Amino acid sequence: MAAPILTASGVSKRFGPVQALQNVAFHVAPGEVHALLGINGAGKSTFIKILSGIIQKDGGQITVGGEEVHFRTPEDAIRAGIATVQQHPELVPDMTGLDNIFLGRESARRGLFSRIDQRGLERRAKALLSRFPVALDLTLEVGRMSAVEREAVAILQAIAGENTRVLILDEPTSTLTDIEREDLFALMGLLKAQGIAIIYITHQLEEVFAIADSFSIFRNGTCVARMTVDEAKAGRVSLADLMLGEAIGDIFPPRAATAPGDAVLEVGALCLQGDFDGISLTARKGEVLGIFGLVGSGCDELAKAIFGVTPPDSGTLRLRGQVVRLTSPRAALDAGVFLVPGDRRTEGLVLSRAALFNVPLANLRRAAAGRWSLRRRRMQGDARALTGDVALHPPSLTTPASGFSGGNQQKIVLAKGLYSQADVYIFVEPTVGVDIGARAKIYALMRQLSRDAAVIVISSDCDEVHGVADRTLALHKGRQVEPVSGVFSRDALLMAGIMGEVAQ
Amino acid sequence: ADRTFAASLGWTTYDSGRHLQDGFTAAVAELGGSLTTTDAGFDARVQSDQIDSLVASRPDALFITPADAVAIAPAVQRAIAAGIPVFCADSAVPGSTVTTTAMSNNYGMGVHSCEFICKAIGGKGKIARVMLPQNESWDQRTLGMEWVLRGYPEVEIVTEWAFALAGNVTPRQAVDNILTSNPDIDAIWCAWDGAAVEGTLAARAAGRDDLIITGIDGGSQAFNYIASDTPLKLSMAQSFYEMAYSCVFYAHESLAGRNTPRLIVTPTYAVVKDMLQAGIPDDFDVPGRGAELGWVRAV
Amino acid sequence: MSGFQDNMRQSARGVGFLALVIAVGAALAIAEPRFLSSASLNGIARHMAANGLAALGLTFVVIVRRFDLSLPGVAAFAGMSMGAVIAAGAPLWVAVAAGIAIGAAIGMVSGVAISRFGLPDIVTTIAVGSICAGMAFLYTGGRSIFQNFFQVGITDLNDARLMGLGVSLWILLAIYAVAWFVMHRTRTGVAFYATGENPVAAHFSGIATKRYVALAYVLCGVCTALAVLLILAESGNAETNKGANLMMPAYAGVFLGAAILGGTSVLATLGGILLITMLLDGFALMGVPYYYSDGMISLILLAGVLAFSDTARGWLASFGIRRAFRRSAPGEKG
Amino acid sequence: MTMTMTKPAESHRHRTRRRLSRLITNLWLVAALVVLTALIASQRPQLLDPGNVVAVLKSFSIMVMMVLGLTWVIAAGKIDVSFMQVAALSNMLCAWGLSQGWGWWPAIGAGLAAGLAVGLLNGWLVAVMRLPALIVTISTAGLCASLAAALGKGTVIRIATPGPVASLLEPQLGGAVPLIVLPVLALAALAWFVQERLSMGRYIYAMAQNETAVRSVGIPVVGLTLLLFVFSAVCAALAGVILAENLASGQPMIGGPYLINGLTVVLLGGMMVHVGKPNILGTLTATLFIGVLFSGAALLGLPDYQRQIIQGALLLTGLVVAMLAARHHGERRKGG
Ligand SMILES: Nc1ncnc2c1ncn2[C@@H]1O[C@H](COP(=O)(O)OP(=O)(O)OP(=O)(O)O)[C@@H](O)[C@H]1O
Ligand SMILES: Nc1ncnc2c1ncn2[C@@H]1O[C@H](COP(=O)(O)OP(=O)(O)OP(=O)(O)O)[C@@H](O)[C@H]1O
Ligand SMILES: [Mg+2]
Ligand SMILES: [Mg+2]
Repeated sequence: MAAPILTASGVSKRFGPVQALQNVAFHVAPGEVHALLGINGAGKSTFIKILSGIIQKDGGQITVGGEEVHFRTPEDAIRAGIATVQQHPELVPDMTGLDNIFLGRESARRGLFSRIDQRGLERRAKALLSRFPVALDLTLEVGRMSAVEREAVAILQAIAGENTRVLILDEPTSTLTDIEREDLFALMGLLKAQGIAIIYITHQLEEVFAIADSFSIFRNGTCVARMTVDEAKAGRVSLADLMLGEAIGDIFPPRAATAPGDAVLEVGALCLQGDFDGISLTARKGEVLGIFGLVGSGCDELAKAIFGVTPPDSGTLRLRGQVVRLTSPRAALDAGVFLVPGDRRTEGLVLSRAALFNVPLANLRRAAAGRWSLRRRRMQGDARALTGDVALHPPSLTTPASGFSGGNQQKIVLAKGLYSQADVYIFVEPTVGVDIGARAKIYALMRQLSRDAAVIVISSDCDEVHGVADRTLALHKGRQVEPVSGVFSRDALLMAGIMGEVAQ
Repeated sequence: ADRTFAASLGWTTYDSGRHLQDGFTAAVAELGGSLTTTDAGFDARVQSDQIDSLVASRPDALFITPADAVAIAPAVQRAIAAGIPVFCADSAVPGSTVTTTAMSNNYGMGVHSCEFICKAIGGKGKIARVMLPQNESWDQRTLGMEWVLRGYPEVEIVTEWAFALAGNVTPRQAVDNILTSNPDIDAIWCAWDGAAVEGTLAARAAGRDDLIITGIDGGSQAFNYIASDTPLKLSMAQSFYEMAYSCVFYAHESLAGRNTPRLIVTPTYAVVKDMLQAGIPDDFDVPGRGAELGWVRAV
Repeated sequence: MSGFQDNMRQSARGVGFLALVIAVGAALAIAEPRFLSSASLNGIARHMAANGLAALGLTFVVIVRRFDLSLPGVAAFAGMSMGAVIAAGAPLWVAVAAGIAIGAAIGMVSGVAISRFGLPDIVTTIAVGSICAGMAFLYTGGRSIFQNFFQVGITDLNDARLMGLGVSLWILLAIYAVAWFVMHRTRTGVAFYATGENPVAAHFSGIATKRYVALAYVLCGVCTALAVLLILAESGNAETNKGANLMMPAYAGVFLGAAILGGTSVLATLGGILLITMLLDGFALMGVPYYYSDGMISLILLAGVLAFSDTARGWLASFGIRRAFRRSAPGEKG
Repeated sequence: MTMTMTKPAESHRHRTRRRLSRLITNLWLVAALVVLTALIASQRPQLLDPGNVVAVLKSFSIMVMMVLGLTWVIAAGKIDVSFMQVAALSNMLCAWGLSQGWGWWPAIGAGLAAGLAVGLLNGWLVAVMRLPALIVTISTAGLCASLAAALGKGTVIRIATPGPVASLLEPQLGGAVPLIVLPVLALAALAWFVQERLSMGRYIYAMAQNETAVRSVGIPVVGLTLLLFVFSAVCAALAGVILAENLASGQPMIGGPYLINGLTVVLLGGMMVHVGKPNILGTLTATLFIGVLFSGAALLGLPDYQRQIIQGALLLTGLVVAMLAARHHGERRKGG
């Protein structure tokens, strides 16, 4: 293999009491696709933020192309040829996809006073799109794009730089569907062929074997293993075990042994113009109902309609047999419906606040024991117990949510859901960005919840839906697809979600 | 021919602004002509623009009550250059040859009120003063009071406060602090009634009913306080109505080709409790009314 | 929210704040010994009241991450209205009720326009403030109102004492105590903070965010009316420019407190206003002309915000006093 | 796999309606200006008299100068409430320098240097020290106001001799135009060009929306922020110098009224062309609008408080119109 283009040694970083990185050694060669693995909070994002100049290391050494570099700003890293797509890409919502892609390099001469040549930009965009074909309306403002489209814009933005030598992708697939993932892999293949080194963070371990040449595993802020995929295959190494530092079995809990109980939520012919049409489903106590749908299938909208965020145009909702109209999240919560939203950072959490603030937020009545003033001691006890149940790491009630890794942020939302003691839980993309160990815990938790409540899991990850749910259906272009009889097999579910067809 | 007049008023609020405006309207109604007025709301730059606008409508004469005499001087200059006779009330515009200026003797008001204090405390004692250095004519009052003190070497200014209408301390708070830091003062000289009336409250709250406070301007609130035996003993009441009235009068004279005075010093009454026995007049500054009341001009 | 944040961190900042108050007090006492006289301290307590109430109102608005530039206009209109009611011979409580009602009504207009109809906060409050400032002239055309002020006893709000302290201070403390309880110990407070820090997540948590934004403006209007009431009590008359100087000290108090205590809160605002009033009164006592004292306050505001900022802490840390710093502010980030 | 760079098709009727509302959002303020002018002129023809036009244009020029930089600061999602006091400081410094016998050019230089210094201070505190712009500029505003007042011990400083700007303030070109508008408009045109055609303009608006995004693609956000604050302060300082000439004096309190009026024109202007985004053209229009309103109110003999009420009511109406129109032409469905 060629000489490494990027190396790091002894890199460490501390956030207050948290030692996020300690003595990390790392290297990647041109044309190498290198996966960065590790459980939530292992320090992957922190490491790549240092590589991309967003934050500064406390100590250690980084070289690019053999020369030692010190990145003080993102600009420094970009100049050195390191392009990054962050875990949560930052884009300018009011600007079009095109303008976002070329933001900061509108013209050859960088700087504040270069003239913008909009035609030239379009030409360059065409060239870029012909190299990396993606189905995308670049004239649309990013703020109106879906999550996937935004991800694509962010990737295009990262690779639009001409001198890119290293491309870093922090969990790019977490919001992508299978098909789009294939597109992304194809795109990565193109880049690889051009000699660009790719550092790739993912929690989907099967992807490692599909695309990566080699991988590093982070645990507790250090790199505990580095090997090539071939070595791993040859040695029959379990990546999951390496990541967790312990053996893990099946991540999906066993299905319900007993027959499901009473119907809790009955949805009848629910319609929302432009999003979904004629959805009828029943969620029962004692079972997990899975809904598989690609992004844009209307899944997210369906969840929000049931939760009262965007009330449906027509159709009925019954809770425990009573017809209800849920016109706001508050009404839904009062009726006992809880939504674990897909976009946890904006919809699920007050990031500037700690778990102690976030956990009771959806049921302040409980926090105040029905009165006006808060029962603070009880609230604290409950919050501690619930964050324990979801295995929040680190188990701090007072660290702002923004200080937690992506997966652990999701756990705070789950604790918030548990606190609200709902009868119906709707999970939208519940394990996006969650590591495999925590995923197992979340699935177990869903199973546990389903004993006293109806649980609906909505996801664009077919394996997840199939693995965790007792009963599944698919949503395709706003219409529901159900098995003719019995339950979907995994492949039938996939077909139903992607093609809208029921395999016979 | 019927005369068209224009008035650029720097402000129309407070007793002073109302009396000035009433004076202009009443005089024009009485002596003939029509009047357009503008109001600058104490903004000198706005007034400067408004003067330019009024000049554009080519009135036979322009009346001005300056929000800030210095700032509007260039605009006044332009009006005069355009051949429009200008009549100023309340303060003189420096460096301009306006036809007539009708105003109080600010310096004299300072002199008189300080004299009053010095006599009342027997020519000896500690006093405080609240000044208003914001513009030249208000500053004149302070100069006048300083002049008097030359003759009373035993009267000592122990503390003072230069006030700004835009500052973060209210006059009341300023006087509170004066009384806190100098509990033994005998009198407070105030450059305007706003400080004097709020200072009166401060003195009463501090239990200093024996204090002597004087103010300048003469509005109904000050008269009320003087009449009801508070520490406020004197207000130098200016004749705003008369200033406005005489401007209009001499505008007519001037347009009729007769001589006009360059400067009119309108009466200032040193209003003390005795003068308010018969009630509190709001029209003392209507020409002739002072005499009916038996008031004698002090400055 | 004190109970919700790292207590250690809060108390470290609290100690820092107390140290600052003592340092400022000591410096002023050295420069002017009478600063520590009971009359002077009483004066500070009294003078804090109006600015403190205005700052409290602003605190609610700042907590929901909005601004209110209508303070002077609202103060003028509410003040003149109360003056007119008093002059008409009504008892004091009627005037106060009228003032509160007017403050609340104006706050409601701004609040609903901003939260319900999505108008931008700064321009909307400028417009509303401008209209109110104009309406303040409707009663007398701009003349001051003073009739009946003595008879109705409004000046007692400023001058009377209760257990050795001015009534206005008691009013201030009572209102702050209620505000503190509501904002830091009740559901309403949690809802306010959640609305400010992430309105979407708050909405998804069943909080009626628009209602809280509107409520913040209503509370701000009410507090402004009460603040101007104390100003009327202090000056013994109602004038259209009363309250014109409320806004800057109020903003300064809210932000200075927030900078020092690490977040906008009722106590932080009280602290900020205390510091600012101490300085203003101290300088006034020394007879420092306003043009120096206002400048000093600005300088101190700037220095306070700068010294307590994260960046400055980072710098200090990089200058090698990291260890000492970490001990004084445990649990602090980066 | 396809690549699309075209907008999706729309029905014809829909498109005309969208065009119409776009036109409204772009030009409603211009239309309002024309209507206002016509209304007032029908009552008071003097409004369009050359002498009055000069007065309007003069205060227009000063106001534009005052808020040109502010426009971009606000467009970038920051705020500067120190601009009017910077103007007051530069105004007083200029007058004070003259009273010390410095002569006009050194005095003007001192005024502008003060603006530069305050701008650098503001910019450094906001961009480098990451302090909230509102607090920073509240403080520096207080500082400037103080210094301005201290220079004259609280009083106005008179300027005896007219300086180099005086001739620019005189009516020229048929007696209806003070020359000062020409350089001011040229500067505004340059700024418009920068805003619309150069990358800086794009970055300013991008910054307001997502500063992290702008920072992470390597745009020198710190430098840009610094530049914006310096530009704002220097513009305001220049306005202060012009005011010194216009009022033949240093006025320590001149700043006060400009705060609300300055914010009003910038934010009102931000409601046209690009709704919610302050821009140079909008600022120019709104400034002229407010200028005509002031002049008209004066000619109609309205007391100041009535003008305030009208101004506030118009501002509110404008806001509502702009918001409604923007909502209308923004009705493109997500993903559509
Ligand atoms: N800004 C911050 N302040 C405090 N702690 C932080 C901050 N950012 C990260 N951390 C901590 O550093 C550790 C590493 O976090 P990082 O985001 O790098 O994890 P990760 O491996 O990317 O996890 P995930 O897979 O969930 O994205 C975590 O314990 C996290 O809580
Ligand atoms: N017991 C109570 N006493 C006083 N006010 C209360 C009480 N309970 C609720 N409130 C009011 O509810 C508002 C905010 O809390 P929250 O949003 O949880 O209440 P809510 O949902 O309206 O009440 P509930 O959930 O009991 O119907 C506050 O404005 C508060 O004044
Ligand atoms: Mg991460
Ligand atoms: Mg509730």
